[in-house]
Amino acid sequence: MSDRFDIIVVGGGPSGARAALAASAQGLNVALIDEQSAIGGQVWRAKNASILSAPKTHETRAGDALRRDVLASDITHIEGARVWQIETGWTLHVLRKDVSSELTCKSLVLATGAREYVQPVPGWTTSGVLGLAGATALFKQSLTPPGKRTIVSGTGPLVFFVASEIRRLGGEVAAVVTPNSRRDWMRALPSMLGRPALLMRGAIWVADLMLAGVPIYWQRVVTDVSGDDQVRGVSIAKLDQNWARTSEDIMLAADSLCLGNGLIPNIEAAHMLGVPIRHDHALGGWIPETTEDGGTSIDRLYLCGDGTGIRGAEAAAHQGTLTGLCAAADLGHGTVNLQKQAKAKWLKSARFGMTMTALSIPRVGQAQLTTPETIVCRCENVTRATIEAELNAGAQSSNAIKSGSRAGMGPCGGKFCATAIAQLIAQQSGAPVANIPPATPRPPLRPVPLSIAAGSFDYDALPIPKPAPL
Amino acid sequence: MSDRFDIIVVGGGPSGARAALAASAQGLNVALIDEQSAIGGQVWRAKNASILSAPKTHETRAGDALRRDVLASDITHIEGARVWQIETGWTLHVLRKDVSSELTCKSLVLATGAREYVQPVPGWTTSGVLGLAGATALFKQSLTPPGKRTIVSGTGPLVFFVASEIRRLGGEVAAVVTPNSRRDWMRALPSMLGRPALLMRGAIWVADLMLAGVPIYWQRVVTDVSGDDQVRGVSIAKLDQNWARTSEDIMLAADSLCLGNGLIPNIEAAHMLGVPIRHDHALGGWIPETTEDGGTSIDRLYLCGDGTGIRGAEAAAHQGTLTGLCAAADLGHGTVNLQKQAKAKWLKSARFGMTMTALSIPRVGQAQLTTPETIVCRCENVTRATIEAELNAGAQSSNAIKSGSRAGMGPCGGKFCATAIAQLIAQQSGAPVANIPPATPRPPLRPVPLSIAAGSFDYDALPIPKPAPL
Amino acid sequence: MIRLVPNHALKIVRSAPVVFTFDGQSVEGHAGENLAGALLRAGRLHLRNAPANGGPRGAFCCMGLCQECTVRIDGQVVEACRTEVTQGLAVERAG
Amino acid sequence: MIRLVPNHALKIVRSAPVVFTFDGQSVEGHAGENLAGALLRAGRLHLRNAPANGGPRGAFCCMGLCQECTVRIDGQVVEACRTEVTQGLAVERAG
Repeated sequence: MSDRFDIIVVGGGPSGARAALAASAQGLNVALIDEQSAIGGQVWRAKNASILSAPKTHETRAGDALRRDVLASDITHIEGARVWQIETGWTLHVLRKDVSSELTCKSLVLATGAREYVQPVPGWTTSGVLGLAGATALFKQSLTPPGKRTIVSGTGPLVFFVASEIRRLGGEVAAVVTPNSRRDWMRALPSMLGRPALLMRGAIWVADLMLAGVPIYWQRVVTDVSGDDQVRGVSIAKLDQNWARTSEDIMLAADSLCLGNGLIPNIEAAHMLGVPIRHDHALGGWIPETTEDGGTSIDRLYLCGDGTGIRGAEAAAHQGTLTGLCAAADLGHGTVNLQKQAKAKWLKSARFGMTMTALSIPRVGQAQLTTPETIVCRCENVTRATIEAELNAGAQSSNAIKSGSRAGMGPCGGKFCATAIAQLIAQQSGAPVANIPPATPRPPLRPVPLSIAAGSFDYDALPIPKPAPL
Repeated sequence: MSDRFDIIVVGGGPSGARAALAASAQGLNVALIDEQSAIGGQVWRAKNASILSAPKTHETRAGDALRRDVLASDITHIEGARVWQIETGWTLHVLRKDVSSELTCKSLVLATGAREYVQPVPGWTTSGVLGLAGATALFKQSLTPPGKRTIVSGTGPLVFFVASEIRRLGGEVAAVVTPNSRRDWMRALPSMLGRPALLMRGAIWVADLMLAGVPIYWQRVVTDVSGDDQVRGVSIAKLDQNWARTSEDIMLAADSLCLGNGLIPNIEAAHMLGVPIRHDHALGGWIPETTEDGGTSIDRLYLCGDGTGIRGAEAAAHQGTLTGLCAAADLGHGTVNLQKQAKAKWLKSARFGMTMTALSIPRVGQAQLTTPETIVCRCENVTRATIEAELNAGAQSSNAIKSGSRAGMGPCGGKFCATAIAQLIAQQSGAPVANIPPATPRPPLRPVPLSIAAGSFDYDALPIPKPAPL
Repeated sequence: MIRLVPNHALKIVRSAPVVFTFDGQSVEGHAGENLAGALLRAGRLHLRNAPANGGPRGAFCCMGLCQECTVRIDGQVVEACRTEVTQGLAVERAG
Repeated sequence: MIRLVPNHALKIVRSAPVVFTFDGQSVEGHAGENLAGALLRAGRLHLRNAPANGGPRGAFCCMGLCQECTVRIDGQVVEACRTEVTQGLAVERAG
């Protein structure tokens, strides 16, 4: 086997896997590189090896189907591998088991998915505070609830899914806290009626919580987390329609907190490669410019999935198929008919996904939850006051803040503070956040050990495709 | 086409239709006679022709699948036809569109299903009181709720299904009243865990009612219905564990009432043909004696479905397949393997069905709800006092009561008073109801117009089988 | 509020209306439906008078067994739950 | 009470237990699971000390991005959410 492929897809979630499958089915030699040990991405993350058996859920079934399809295909699935540098042309530097290797391809598809925005509030760095999407990753791989008695707080449907999963895994939900009002949901309802099965799943999550007597605090927000080396209490307050606080805090006891404010696209790799980016609240913030079928302004670079805007897993899968077909067609393989089908399915499911994304669009009051003493950059422990001092000293961009305060310079690469820092700049300058692009990403895209061995891929160590079904 | 068949199946519910399909698949010439215009029985009753389109439900899907299978088969489906007399051998007298014809067959399968027991209480004859199972027949064919504001009362899961259907069809449920306690349901739970999908459906019915604020009166019973020419109010009272009243009545306002106390097998045809009957509370009362695969003490007479004991639709379907295969095998067609499979499926689903049936087994207090002035025989308007006068005069059997008081002699053929009359005899004599068999049924099995024309079947008027799918 | 059971009432499409009479009064039904359903929806529940005391009776078993919903058409007694509505049908209370 | 979401906790079958140490104390995990999950279940949430104020930190993003759950093994800093538990593994608090 060679290290040269027709197409390399980065990211093994629903979008990347479907892109790889579509291109592979057109007869191309495709590699699929993924950080995890199994296909599925964050949304359909596989259970880890410690789980010998467990009841199946909607997510396990969807993930199993995708894993089965990849295993039955001719795709070279390179698992547990991190792409830390990409050279145009394309050469990818891939870290796997402490060895870095180079892989090349004619066309590159990035399906880098999404991460989570968590609004900084006092105490959000306390041990026992998990990201809301992070909690689902934990559940899916470890089937472990985050604590004995958990408060679940966040926007959109995810907050109810997480609360429901905690109950399924035997944990107790102390309360659900959501900035969304019942009216927000009523407004979303018409767009949801076309997907009755998904609507029903959500209704069951909420109804189960209500029947269990779990308080649901609508239009409320977490304002403070207390506890020394672990969460002990969580303060919440009422919000107005702009998500500005309108009431005194009340405190709820809990040993853990899942906290999230919507997903944001992982655009660093595309951004670094020179794809223009633009800001769109309705798609989760900064997104790379793409055509509908995943093409970019850069030759033979394609993007798909939530990394191009948050539209949900189902849309991501259809978009992946479309982009994989398009990439294959550009290499001289494939037909237009399949692309048309995939595009129609994508647009339909994207409508639903964007209705859900809309529930998490930040409103002006949200940024006010951070106090001067609140840590904004977790890696480097930089407070809002320190960042504001830089702003007062003249810094006017994310890049300037980074070099001045070290905020965004830590090992996470600014992934968890960039949005909050942009908010602070916007507040100070009066400019909209759409005018404050994130700092230009630099390699490595992922943390790399100080001394890494250079090597070449040991394909014998990769799982050998077996005939489906598993 | 001839009027002679290898096998005639009477009853187009899940059991009869599956029996016909199984026998037909073995190459036999099978007729399926059913009262309704479409296959499905009471449980999967088809919508009538006035419904041009409506959202699909679990029941419509199950019924459509069965209808499609019958249509794609070689079965002669004789719809809208009532069997009013059967001569051993077998000759069936069948009434269809005011013409009575004779059909003959080598083997006869009766799949006559179930009707409902409604415990007589003061006012139960008021217009606007529907049987609980009757209400489902109404819903399924007409998609019409029984009124504007309905009280739903009864035992087992049916009471929650009916309440849920009323809400689905846009009606209001004033209250649910069930003699079962929460503890009854907790006891049933272990047997239900093996059928998570059915358990979930039931949980959703109850949860929806709770979330809608519909009061659920557990361990309570309807004691009186008031209203002149229509239901205006319904009195209910608390029960003890033996279903004896323990509290004063409270009155609830409503314009309609669905009332039922469990299903009872329709055994009249089998009983009339000489099949021995026995009493089994766990199967809904009086049942004909059959072997597990549907055979009887009478040569080439087979029975299957709820008419042999209340085990629910799914069990009835498997039992139908088993009986159809057995009847075919006795005519020299078929194999043992298929029978084994069907028997295993039947026994599994029968366990679940019998757990549900157990929730409706009458308890000693139930019969006390009838007052001396309460009408027991609806057709002939005979009160309990009149029947008791007959008992005091020496009548000791259902037959004696019938000839003395006319109770059970009306056009319904005693179908809706036989159980209550047996209770009164049991109470008077101190004997268990198992010692008081129903009056021997006489032809006609169904009401026949005074002057009926004798004719022969016009097969051209029957629907012509088309290839599936519909 | 959370409804786990959807309201399907507005999603049901019925056939063209037909008008029949019950005891001389006009009632609207839909072509192809049965009399019991049409009369119930029109709030006409009292379909016959019982023997002896003449008590009001209406649809009860809805399965063609109990004979409580019988009405009179062209002098013949028929079950309303098993009779189809047609334009101009003249239905009389029975019993 | 009516539970629409079943409790699956008792239906999960995990692999054989393995024992590792965290800051010298024994912790039980299951072969094949990641450190973050095993430590969380053992109630050990404080995995590293932040720079500057030494504040206690623990697993946060659970996706291998935020670097909050880093611990020290054989002198190397690794993400607890991406490291597999093995028998006898010696894990130290980082930072």
